[in-house]
Amino acid sequence: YEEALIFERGRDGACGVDLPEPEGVTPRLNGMARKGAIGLPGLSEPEVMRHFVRLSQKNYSIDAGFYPLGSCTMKHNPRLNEKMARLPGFADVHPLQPQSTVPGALELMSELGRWLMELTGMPAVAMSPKAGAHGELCGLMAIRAALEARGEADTRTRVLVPESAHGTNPATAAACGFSVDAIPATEDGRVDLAAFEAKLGEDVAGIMLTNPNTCGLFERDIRKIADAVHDAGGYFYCDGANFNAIVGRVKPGDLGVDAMHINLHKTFSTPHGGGGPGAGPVVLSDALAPFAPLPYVVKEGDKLRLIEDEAASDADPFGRMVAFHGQMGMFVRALSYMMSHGSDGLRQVAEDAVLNANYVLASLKDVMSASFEGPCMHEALFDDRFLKGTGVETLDFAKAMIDEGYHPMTVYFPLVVHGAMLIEPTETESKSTLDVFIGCMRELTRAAKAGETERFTNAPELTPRRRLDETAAARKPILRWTPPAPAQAAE
Amino acid sequence: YEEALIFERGRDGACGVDLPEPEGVTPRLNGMARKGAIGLPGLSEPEVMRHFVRLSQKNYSIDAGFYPLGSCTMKHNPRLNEKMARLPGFADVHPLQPQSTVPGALELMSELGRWLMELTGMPAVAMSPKAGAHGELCGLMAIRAALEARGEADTRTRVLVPESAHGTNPATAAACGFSVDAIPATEDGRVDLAAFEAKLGEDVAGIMLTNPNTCGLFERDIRKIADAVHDAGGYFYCDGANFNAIVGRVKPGDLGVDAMHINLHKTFSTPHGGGGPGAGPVVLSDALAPFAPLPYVVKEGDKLRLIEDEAASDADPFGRMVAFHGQMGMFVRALSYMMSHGSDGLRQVAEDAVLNANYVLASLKDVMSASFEGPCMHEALFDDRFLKGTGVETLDFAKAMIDEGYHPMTVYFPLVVHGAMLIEPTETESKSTLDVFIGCMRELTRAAKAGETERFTNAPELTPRRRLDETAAARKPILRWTPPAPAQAAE
Amino acid sequence: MRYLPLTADDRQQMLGVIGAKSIDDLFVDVPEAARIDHAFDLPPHQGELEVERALSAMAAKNVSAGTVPFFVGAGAYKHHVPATVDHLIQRSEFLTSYTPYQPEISQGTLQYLFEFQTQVALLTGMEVANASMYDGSTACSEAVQMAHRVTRRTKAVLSGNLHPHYRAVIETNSRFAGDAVVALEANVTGTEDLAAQIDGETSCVVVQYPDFFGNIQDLSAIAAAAHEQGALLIVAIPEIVSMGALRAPGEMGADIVVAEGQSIGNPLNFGGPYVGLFATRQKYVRQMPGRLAGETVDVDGRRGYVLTLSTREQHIRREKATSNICTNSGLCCLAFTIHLSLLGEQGFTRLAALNHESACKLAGDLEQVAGVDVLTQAFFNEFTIRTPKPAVEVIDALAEKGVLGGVPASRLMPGNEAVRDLIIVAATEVNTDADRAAYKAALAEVLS
Amino acid sequence: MRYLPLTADDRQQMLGVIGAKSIDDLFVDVPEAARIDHAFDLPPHQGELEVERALSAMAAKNVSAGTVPFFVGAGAYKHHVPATVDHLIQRSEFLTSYTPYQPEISQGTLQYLFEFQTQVALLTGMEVANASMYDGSTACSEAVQMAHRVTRRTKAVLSGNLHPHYRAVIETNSRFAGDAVVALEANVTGTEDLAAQIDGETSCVVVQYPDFFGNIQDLSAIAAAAHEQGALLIVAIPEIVSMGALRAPGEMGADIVVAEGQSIGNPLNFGGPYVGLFATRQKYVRQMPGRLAGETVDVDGRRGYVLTLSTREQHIRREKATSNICTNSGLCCLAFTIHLSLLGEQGFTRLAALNHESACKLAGDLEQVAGVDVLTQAFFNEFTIRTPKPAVEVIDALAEKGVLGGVPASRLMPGNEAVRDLIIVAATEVNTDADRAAYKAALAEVLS
Repeated sequence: YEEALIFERGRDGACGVDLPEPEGVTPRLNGMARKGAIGLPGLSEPEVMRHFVRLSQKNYSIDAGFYPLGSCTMKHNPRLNEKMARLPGFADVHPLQPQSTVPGALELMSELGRWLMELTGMPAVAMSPKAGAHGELCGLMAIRAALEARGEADTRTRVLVPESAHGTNPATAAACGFSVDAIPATEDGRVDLAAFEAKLGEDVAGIMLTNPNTCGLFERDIRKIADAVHDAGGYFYCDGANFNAIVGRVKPGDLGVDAMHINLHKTFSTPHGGGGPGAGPVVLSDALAPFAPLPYVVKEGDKLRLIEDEAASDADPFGRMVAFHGQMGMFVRALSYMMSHGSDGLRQVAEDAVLNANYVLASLKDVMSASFEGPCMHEALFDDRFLKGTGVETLDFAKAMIDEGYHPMTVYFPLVVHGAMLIEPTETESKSTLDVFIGCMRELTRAAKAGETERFTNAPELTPRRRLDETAAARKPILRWTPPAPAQAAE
Repeated sequence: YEEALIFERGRDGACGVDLPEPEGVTPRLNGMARKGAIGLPGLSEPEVMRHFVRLSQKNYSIDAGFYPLGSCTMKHNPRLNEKMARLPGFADVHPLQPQSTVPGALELMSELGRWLMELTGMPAVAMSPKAGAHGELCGLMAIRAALEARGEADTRTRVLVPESAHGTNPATAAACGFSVDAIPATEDGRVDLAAFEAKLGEDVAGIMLTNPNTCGLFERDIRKIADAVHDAGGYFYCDGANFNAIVGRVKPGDLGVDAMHINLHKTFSTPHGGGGPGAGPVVLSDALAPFAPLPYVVKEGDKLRLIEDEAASDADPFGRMVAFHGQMGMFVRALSYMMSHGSDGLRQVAEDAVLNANYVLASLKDVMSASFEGPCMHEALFDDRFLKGTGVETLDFAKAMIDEGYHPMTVYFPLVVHGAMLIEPTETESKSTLDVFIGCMRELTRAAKAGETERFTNAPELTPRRRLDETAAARKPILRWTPPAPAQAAE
Repeated sequence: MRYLPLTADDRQQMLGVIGAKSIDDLFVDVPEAARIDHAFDLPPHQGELEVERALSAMAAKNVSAGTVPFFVGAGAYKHHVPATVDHLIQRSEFLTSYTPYQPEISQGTLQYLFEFQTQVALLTGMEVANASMYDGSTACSEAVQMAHRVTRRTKAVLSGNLHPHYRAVIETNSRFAGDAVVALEANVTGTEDLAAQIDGETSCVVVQYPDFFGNIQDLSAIAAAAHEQGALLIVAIPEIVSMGALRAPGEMGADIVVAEGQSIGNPLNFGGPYVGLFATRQKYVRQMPGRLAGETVDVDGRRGYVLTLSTREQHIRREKATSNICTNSGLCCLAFTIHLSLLGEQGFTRLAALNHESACKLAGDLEQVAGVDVLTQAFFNEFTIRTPKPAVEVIDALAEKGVLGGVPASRLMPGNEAVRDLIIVAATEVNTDADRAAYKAALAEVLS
Repeated sequence: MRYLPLTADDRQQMLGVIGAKSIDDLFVDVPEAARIDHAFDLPPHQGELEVERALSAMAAKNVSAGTVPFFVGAGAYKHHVPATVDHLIQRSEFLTSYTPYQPEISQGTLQYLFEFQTQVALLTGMEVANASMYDGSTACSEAVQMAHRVTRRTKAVLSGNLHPHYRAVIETNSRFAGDAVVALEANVTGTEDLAAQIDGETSCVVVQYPDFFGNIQDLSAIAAAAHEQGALLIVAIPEIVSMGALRAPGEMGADIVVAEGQSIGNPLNFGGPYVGLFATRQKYVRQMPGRLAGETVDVDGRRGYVLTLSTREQHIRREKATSNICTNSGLCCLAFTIHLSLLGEQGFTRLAALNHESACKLAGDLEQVAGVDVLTQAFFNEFTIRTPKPAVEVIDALAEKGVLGGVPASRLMPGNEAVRDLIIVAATEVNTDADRAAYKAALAEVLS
């Protein structure tokens, strides 16, 4: 069925809420009252309910199927966490209430911070960044602030970023006023240590490195890299997007990291929500801790206090990243998840995530082309060599997976291999789900090699929409509904 | 996709809850401890979540589409009601807590009772029946108790029930020890008054009448019927399943009714839930009120008290129908719905329900065969005359609707017309939904008449399953999963 | 009016199509005297905020179980329900769907009912189960009616330790159906001689397991005694969690097992909605009340589920139906099925062990209070104590102190002087050491 | 470990397939020194019941807005959110879906984003809007960066009555990006001379509407002044409900409008997650930050939606992207879209009227308290009062009395002596007559 836009469905006089009639006090709007109509459609509650239920039914979701989506860590989202986040004591609390009325909220922030610091082995955490990329910005600002304190902010302006990095890394560095210098990868999918060392110099502010990296591999030379960048006077920013692979088994603090953001919506299972909201707290080393942004929670005796301004701060905060205190709703969910797993469970998370990925790698590498030898960490990278000459591209292969009931894996990322297919099963998929998935992938591989090209190039066929014309969308963008021209409307 | 049974998915060692290890106190089970395994499957939480989400996706629902299901009143289920029913003060309260700890629960019951009595114009209400049929039983028991009190229980054993009645009516009468005598209908779809009067006599306990009746028509002679049955020494039980058509416009108490159940899941929108739970409070006339079953709430000064046993009762309760006090969870939802509509809104409910039904009737009667002239009340009855000679049966027509995105209307009920199709839109469908539906019905009618028979006999084709073999299911019933034979399991 | 999509314009247009002048034209069949034109003595429509405030204020007057040390049972039990359960049952496709009469678009409901039936059969140790009854008490009464059909006899013999409400429901139904009921006196130690009551007229014997006072007894002997006279044994289980620790009635010769399923997946709800479980032997299936989901295939040969054996039911058989039940407890079964799926073998048996342990600890604590006797020797998660004061007074005094300490037996057996000082006390996995300590301390104070 | 499906058996089998002896074999690339074998200083796993108890205990320590007379605003507002909203956003298909990069199986998300963009454009009176930013403050900062790109200038001029946190975010970002910021002093009556600060270097002027103290001003003049110098006018709206009562910035010449969308559909959440609205003129669309959903057709010619113009974004353009934003506020947009769909024109404008009325009544009440001056002449649902004592003391004393009476301006402008006695007070549709009376009475007591 088709579902029209709400603007095409609504009509005057219908309304999905009942509000009391205003009593009619004298307004104090000083002539600034709105004159014309806004143009919002009127719909009753049942219509709104059905509209959005029907829209939802056009979506794929982790609750309904497997997302082998590399680098995105689409794991199970426990509903306990949703319930906890909706406790009125968390959800119905204003960020600017007197601090005396929110001790439990501060306790929650402090407790989550404690878990993050312990798990990462880092001495400080900045809670306010609103997503992973925002956390990156926080980390780079802390680095820049540290350089300022050293008087080197104007000279150290270059940030080294591996080719395989997420796009947010270079974008963040640029937003923070740095120039970006790409580091090539070696044959085995890791940072080219020699090339990296050759790029070090007095203008280097630091390196941004994802570990495990976006090829799903642990950077074996991580300590060397950390030491080298430190020796060169720079800082080590670690992109924590892949922390899921090592949580409970490796402390980034032991690897020489100066700053690392943690995507609560990846490792700690807050739901992706079709694109957000996330949360990106950043753990910081002793070198960067003094520059952590406002606000932050401190312990004063047995009380917690939120430091909101520089005057009240004993440290040297680099500024403020958001209006209030961060993604409280996500903090609650993440802490609920952490407490549920505990120290032992979180370690098991990493182990099972890595085990699942290696199982997929081992079970597919004879038919698909694995980009690197195993073991991998939490994700397995393939490239399109196995499709050579079949007329099937990585994209077609991905779209064919949709008709088999899967969300495609991440494709064309990382950029370091051709036609990349990055598979991350996560720890919350069962062996039987993986077995069926492996069977399906082997069958698709067979079909591609057998010349059943149309099964791929026509895919998907079983979806609410088939392939959409993205070029047309971008060429002449239609970004909103507009009312039909009056002539038509008058019909 | 296929979804296996949980029993086929589970395995030893997996578990979807974390419970602490028992400490190991000495058990006091006296040798009655379970020995063997129960045979329940083990699954993790993500697996359970996905299993039931996927199952749900195989269901049709009112939130996703229109149910023109006559006699069932599938209307919008507001989520406010769900939220209210989950308030801990209602949901987390035990029926046997001291009454001093549940004044709000008694207030809710009392308040709902007040609404029901005022809307029906009846002086008493029995809250405990758990569904409509259970309410019928309550009403008939009250009648029988009244007859007992008059010393006529052994002689008045016959209950008159129109042919068009819901199956629950005769089944209930039988369960209450009455014999059932069917009253024929007239050409115009109503009780045959002459036939009815002819059946009255000293052995008649009463009549069970649905009004508006199951043909969607108001029994014009209702007062005459009531008077006649009363004059003959019997009682008038009204099946309130169709109260939605008249709520706020007609008080059953004004029609001479002695007892009427109210399906809270129809008129007052508590969700059908795939078959329940419902709730069936019964309003009672002065003649029957003293016999209302235990428990019930009385006002003592400004306090409410729950009368749970005969000794505490000033009246003459006929007994007890359920262990506790009724469907509290449904009471909360229904009261929330009533308060939201208010006196004015409930009247509008009836008006819009009737308007919608007549609109459908008026818009389809030129192509389908309306069983009776309008106006109808809240539902429009068609029969299969218009399909004569097309090779399409009522059932086929209904199944073809599924492929068009609709739940079928009620078919083959009431029994008084051939191949009945009973359409009840309810008040919560918009004109535009009805217009699209009418268009679809007209198109199907055209197709049937044009000889496109396979479109009907093969339908549905776009569903998770096509037509199922009900005969085979009944011939050799498989009512549960059984483990595969050991030989197979050992493979 | 947020739930009503029709606008004034819509209504005018529609009346035009119908050919009516006003809405009143559509109500012409209503006798003029019965048409209401005035407002009812009820308030007008209100917004969400106002309704929510009013209902929340009512709810806030009640003491909810989760906020106090809580030991109330006697047929309904406070357990922890995982968040997943309540989330899933609120999915539109479950919550707002109709009875699965159209199987092609109801496979979700039908499959979970099939899973539910299997779970119930496994827990009770029986061969088949139906797709639910209203609650344990009505299921029990339906079992008696079914036994009458199976045996073509009409006398039921009830244990004195059957839940008094269950007994009352059976007696009420039987009285109107013209059937006989013999019920024994309550016996707190569970030593009644039920077998002596069974004769050649007896259709069934109804026992509770664990019984009303918490006693656990081997049912094999009473099953044998019933069978010897051609009667059926009906076993009622008010606390289904007990099946994770105790021998199943099916292993001991039960013919029909009914249970209250509230404990798994469903909140206390002040008594409802709950879910009645109903299981029996394969050979009696056509005499069963209630809906049944069965496995079959579709025209393409794919496995699927339908409602089956509906020729037992009222919508087909009318006055000859095995029961008048129509709406059952669909969504409550779903909650049950989901919760039990989460628990699985390991979780369910551990839950039972924790419940038993909680009760054992509590019994140990209360035994130490001067003047208190624990009367139940073998029990699952519920037992009976005798106090030196009338139980109602004790329970009310405990409530004043913020402890909900159980159910006075006299509340359910009014007029029975023998039970005046008895309190039925339940303990579950939700009770903490602090809860138990609070109970013990409060009880000592109340009795001092 | 309820969330982990692998059993010990599974793990063994899988290691076998991989050809590894133990899980440690898979971590060989981790430097030995960094492998943790000991337990962390954290508790072990816990069941739902235990986690729920611990977190509920924390939550219970906070005073939640719904339980007291509540008048706190200054950038986040307490409104009633219909139950439908929270129900719908929890549907698996919305809650647990990924960013809609695969449009064929994401039409639900893409269509609501398209609807959201349209709603935001309509409310602000602008031509286009994006699919959300993190919140109002970051959206405002992104707007400044965008203005720099559009104008190829790097100096922003900020009104002194811009929310101090918004200003701080802009200043922080600008400092690291090497851009200039000129910010005026706060001015409680809203009579600053902003136009005088605009020169040929100025890329944008940022004003708040209504401003931080609640003042409403016509923006046409400042728009004209900005445009005259080739600068853009950025308007920040912290309370989007105001758009139901006030002229839209788009009608007054705004070039970029950003807003905090929390008020519609989203709870207070102690500050997050919220949803930033971002709207601009069509001609600037390629300089916009953030995701955009656009209309197109599929290979069968059917209308559908995709993410578009992604060559602005970081995952394509990397260091040349218009923003580093990736995850946005998807689910919060959905809540916004649903709530606004329920409201519609009639509900939204009435909601705004009720908010204004609530604030007018409150201002009238507080004016009567001895020593209190209402300083804001024209306002929407928020205004500023001056008290004869330092505002922090007054607010703390009110909190002691159970009234949350607003935000001391000094909390957000520490060190500014001029605002020491000012309280920013917000009133919305949730405030009752009783709430206002309680505030008035408590304030009188505190000041007496």
